[in-house]
Amino acid sequence: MKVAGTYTIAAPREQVWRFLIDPERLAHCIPGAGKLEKIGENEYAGEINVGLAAVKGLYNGKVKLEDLQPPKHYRIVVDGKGKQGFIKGSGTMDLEEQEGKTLIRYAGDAQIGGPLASVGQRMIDGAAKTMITQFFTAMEAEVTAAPGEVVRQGIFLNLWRYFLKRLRELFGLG
Amino acid sequence: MIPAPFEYHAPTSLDDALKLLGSLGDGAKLLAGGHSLLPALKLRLQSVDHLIDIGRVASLRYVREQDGKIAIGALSTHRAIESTALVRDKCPLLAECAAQIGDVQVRNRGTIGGSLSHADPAADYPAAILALEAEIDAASAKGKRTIAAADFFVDMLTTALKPGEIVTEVRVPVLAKGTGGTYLKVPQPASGFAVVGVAALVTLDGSGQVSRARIGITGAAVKGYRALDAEKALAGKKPDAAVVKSAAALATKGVETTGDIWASSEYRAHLTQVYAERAITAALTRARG
Amino acid sequence: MASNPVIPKTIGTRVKRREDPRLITGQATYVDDLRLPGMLYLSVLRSMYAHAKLGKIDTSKAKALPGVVAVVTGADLKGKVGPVPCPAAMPELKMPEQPVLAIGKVRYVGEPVAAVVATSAYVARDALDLIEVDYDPLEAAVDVEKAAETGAPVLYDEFGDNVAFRAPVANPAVDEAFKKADRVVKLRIEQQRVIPMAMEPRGVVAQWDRGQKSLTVWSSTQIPHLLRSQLAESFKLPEIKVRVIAPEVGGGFGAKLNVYREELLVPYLSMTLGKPVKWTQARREDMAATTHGRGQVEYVELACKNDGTMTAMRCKIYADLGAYLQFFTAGIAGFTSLLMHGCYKIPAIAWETIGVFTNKMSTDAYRGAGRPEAAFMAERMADEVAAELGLDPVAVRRKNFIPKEAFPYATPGGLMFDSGDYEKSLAKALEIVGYDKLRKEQAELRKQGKYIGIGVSTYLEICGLGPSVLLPPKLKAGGWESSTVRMDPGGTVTVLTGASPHGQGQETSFAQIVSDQLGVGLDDVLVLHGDTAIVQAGVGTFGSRGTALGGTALVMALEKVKTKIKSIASHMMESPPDNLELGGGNVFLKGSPDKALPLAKVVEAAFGMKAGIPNLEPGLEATSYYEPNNCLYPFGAHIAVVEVDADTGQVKFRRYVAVDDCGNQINPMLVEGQVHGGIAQGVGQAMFEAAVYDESGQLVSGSLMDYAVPKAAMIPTLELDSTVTPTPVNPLGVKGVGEAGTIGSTPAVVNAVIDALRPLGVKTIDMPLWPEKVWRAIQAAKGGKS
Amino acid sequence: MRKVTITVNGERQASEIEPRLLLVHYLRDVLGLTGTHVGCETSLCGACTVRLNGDAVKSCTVLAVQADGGEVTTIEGLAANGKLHALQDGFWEEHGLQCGYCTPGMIMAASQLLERNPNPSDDEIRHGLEGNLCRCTGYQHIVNAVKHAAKKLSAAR
Repeated sequence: MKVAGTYTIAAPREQVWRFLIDPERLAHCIPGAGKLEKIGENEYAGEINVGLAAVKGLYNGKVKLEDLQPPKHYRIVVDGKGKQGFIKGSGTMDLEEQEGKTLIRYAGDAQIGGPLASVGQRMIDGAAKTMITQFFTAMEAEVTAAPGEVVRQGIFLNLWRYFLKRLRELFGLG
Repeated sequence: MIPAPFEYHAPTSLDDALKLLGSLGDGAKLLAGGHSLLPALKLRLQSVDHLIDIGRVASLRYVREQDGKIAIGALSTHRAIESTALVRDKCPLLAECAAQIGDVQVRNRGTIGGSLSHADPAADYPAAILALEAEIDAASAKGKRTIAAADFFVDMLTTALKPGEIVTEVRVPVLAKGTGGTYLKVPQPASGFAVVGVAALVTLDGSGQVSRARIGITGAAVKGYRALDAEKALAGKKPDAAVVKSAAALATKGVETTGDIWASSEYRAHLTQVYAERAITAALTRARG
Repeated sequence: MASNPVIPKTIGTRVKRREDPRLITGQATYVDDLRLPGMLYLSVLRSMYAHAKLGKIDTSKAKALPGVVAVVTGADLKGKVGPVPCPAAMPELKMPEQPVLAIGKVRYVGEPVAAVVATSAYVARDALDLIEVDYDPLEAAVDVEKAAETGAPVLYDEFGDNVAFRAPVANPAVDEAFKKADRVVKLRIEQQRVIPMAMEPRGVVAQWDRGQKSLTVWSSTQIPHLLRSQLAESFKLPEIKVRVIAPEVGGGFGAKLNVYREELLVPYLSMTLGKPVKWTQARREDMAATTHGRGQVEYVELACKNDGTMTAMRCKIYADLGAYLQFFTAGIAGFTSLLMHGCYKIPAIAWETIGVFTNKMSTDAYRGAGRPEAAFMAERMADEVAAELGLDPVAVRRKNFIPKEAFPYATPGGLMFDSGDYEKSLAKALEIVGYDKLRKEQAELRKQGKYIGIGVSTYLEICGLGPSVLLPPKLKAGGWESSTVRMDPGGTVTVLTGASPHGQGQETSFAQIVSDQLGVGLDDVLVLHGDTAIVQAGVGTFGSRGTALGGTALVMALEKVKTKIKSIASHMMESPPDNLELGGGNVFLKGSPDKALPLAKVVEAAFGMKAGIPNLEPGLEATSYYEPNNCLYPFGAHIAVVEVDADTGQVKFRRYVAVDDCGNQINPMLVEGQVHGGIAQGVGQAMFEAAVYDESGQLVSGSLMDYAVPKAAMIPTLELDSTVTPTPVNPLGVKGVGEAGTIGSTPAVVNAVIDALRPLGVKTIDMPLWPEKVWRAIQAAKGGKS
Repeated sequence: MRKVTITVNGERQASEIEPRLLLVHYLRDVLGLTGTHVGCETSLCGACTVRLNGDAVKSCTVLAVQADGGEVTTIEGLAANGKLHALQDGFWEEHGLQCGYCTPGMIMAASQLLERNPNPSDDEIRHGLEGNLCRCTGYQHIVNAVKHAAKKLSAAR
């Protein structure tokens, strides 16, 4: 499955980049992720409770960052395994500075396997879109937070933020 | 085929159910008709520690007219909704929608409360519920609140229900003369879920202009939504074929349609527009009587 | 034999099925219905990966779960059981070893990796979740054409590439004809993989008797005797120590015509644990790990003259074999190439078949097995010739039919067609559907922007295998079938047949044959099958062979019994045997039915031995084996009429007419049932069904959520008729009808949809004709890039 | 474990069962009523259809505990006093079955269909049986079987 898109964050590129290479803050924004342990150079492992409401599962995941070109590009490789299947994917993030904001272009390809794939194909595209939205919304909150501020993440909070953002965009306030 | 073990609770009153839900917390899940939850449990896509079977809460099983609206208890089955004369006569759009869910056996067991709470992106109800601007009552140990249909579907498989809340009632309007509605669906041939489903509800004024249009869409995106641009394009217009066509073309405006093996995102968007056109046309015919 | 045709009595009538009372009351016993004392339950852990190296498998947590009796992996079984037998043999065929549980590598999603035996099915399932497997994923070879290329991920390192075989059959006459051709039409055809999906998933129960040292296996199989031979060989047991029972079997369609890993695994575990073990497949396991059908990509070319005369045909077939070779995996494409010309007189053909390993479940026989692919090729090409030349598709067919005078007809592929009258069945179908009127209506509706399509398919197939040389060389059986007829002392008749019906209704049609031949009532006949301890020997039910072969063996055995009856009666009636006939429960003098001896008296004499007949051997029993000297070639004409919604690509049926010719019919009601069911599966392939693997080899239509088995409202009302062109090959004059409907229908439907969209410029759409594909074809054609 | 009392084919059955036990497994494994079959695991094939408190339900998608206190009719309980139900008769007469695996569920679903619509058209029968898959018959003889039964039942009224 291929995903691609863009997302604009109201923060300078340097700030976004610092976030993107900080596993702890990153984990805070990945829906369902717990703490990531460093297991190698730019390589982390941890448990992620991936999924949506009714269909959630615990995955043992590994995340690896490659091809780091600060502050504009990296490749992220994700590998997760659980009882309901596995997710294996990689994607690139390209950051572009735009008048103090950052445009993120993401493109990725993921393989989803196991029971999830055999019964859930109709949901996978939608689930991916939903989770990507959740991730970026959470990320924006995290990146734009004042230093030392603890951002509360959660699906409702993030969705709320997402809607506010859309509203602002709609009325040209963004 | 075999669910993982769980603890089972079968309260017979709403209060008991709410208490259980409150005390058992995150590991608990409600079982109504079971036609969304049990398949997921059997496939072990989901497991629960506690299953609270509210199927015996008889007070949530009714369909009646009250205060000019049709009030439907959350445990009403799709079958009850499709076959009750009150719904068929006074809100045929909803009856039509219920009649197209799954298959006979599924409709005999599945409930409106269960289906709405599950919020499957390809379920049939969201289209009708949105077009009808239904009200959804939710109860929790803390009290009761009403959620507007437009606020209910938050995201894929995600509703505005808070932890500890149970849907208790759904209210839809009695459709007045001059109002016509229909639900048209492209069923996915294997699962029966909606590849696309469109509910159109239009009201014509005395001069034959559209005074009000509501279009609910399911299956096309991560959640059911109202095609607001299409509604606007109809409002105040004399709805000839060209108006309908151009309004229907807006049915996916601003919406990211999803894709799967049965319909790519592009085709799904196209199909949504074609079915919106057909549904609006059919609704208009009915509105004209 | 051919000179001694059976006199029809109940034959040819719609006799109600004798199998039904137990089935409609819930009293039948399928494998999963068996309950044996002390029975244990098996559950299989399957690979989530299409292609991966297998690392450590940790079963300790599963073993610790209360109720778990054993957990085994490939390493535990190595050298003890397996590999899975495969009788295939072709020149230079690469033959991989198929272990019972994966060793070293997994090669398709669904491949068995570990197995749990527990005291209940629920516990066995729970334990699966506690097994931890390390996989090292590899890139998967999924697309059959890409998998054949060098540089593709390789399934078997020892083979170097994925090409299992390459069988080119060149023919200089073909090249010559193509050079001289007025026109050449070409098509690339995709025969998508489909899933047989018998309603009863596979299941196995095994019971090892420690005292007798004997094994009893109940399996949902089409071939109990073959399975017994293979089990005996695998477990190094004499065949007398292995009994296989195919109890009630809930459909097969070719997918139960095999020996599967679980059929070795379950008996092995019963033997080692000393208890009966049961395994029942869940539906997703069935879909992922029971053989699939079709799976070919074909490049077809046909040379013709301007008047539509076909002069030569060639094709290149990529056969998607899947990861391992099952019984007929390697052979299916052979049938396709041999019959690629269909019922047309094409003087020269050539082909190349390329069998390719892919990281998917094996393909094998599925209703039609190679012939639907061939008929599809021939029928699509006939329509393309018509379109190319601006001729009516019916006219092109008529121009090229092998004429009825030409039979027996030697085909360019080396087959000998037994009998046929293709014009007759076509004419009948055209009449029923009102072809000329329909064409006019079509033209009218086109003006109104409605897209009606008429699709004709005049299919032909090969069945009733058959001369033994056509079966895989190492198969522990030939192309025969057997039957025993035994009259019982009370006058009833027990028939044992080596055929193993699983829905076809031979308990009824065979009783009809017995009733007619011996003059006994249908209620006095019992047909037994599917138990190697009861039935002498057998091959099985597949390839539309049950009635043609099993029925003929039965007729032969009946002849022997009748001879003895007449010989006994001749003593009792003091009349030469040749002067006697059987009927109405009597033996009587030819021409004088009143001079009769009750058959019961003859039976009494044969068993009581008190009639004083000299040299009489007691009993009334005979066994016959029948091997035909040729295959059978049923045919027919199917016409589909559809309407395409050009805005959405949705296809709706308006009519469906089928005229099939399977020779003589024993029971027209059963024939109809077979044709109906066959058409539904053919329509299924044309419009709804596809085993969709994604790029990484995941079976994404791996459950009934996404695999669209047609529902009642998706199948049109079928208007059936038949013509009767008996075969001279067997005395019953019957051909076979199990697969005909499937073979005839798929091209009829696709031709209809293409016909509807021809004015828009649409030339081809790959199956299944899902609305989006049809819509895209329309869009592309409108954009001038069909 | 949980105690349930379910009336199956007119007989009260008291059993102690795991809450997760599916009704179909209860019928097959606890009561030995193996006429009800399992054909899929996604609640789509209908082979496991039984009547629960009058409703045709997929017994693979009902927990046995949900049926506690209820009444279940299975294919084994359809024939009354040894006389085949009109549908059983119709399926036999019209060759509405081949392998027989889908048949019990099909008949149970059809029994509800005829109660709700005693004189269905072909189309209504086809749509009314949308919850049941058959792989053998192509459905045409099933449609005929249901019509046969409808006729017989209306004649008896």
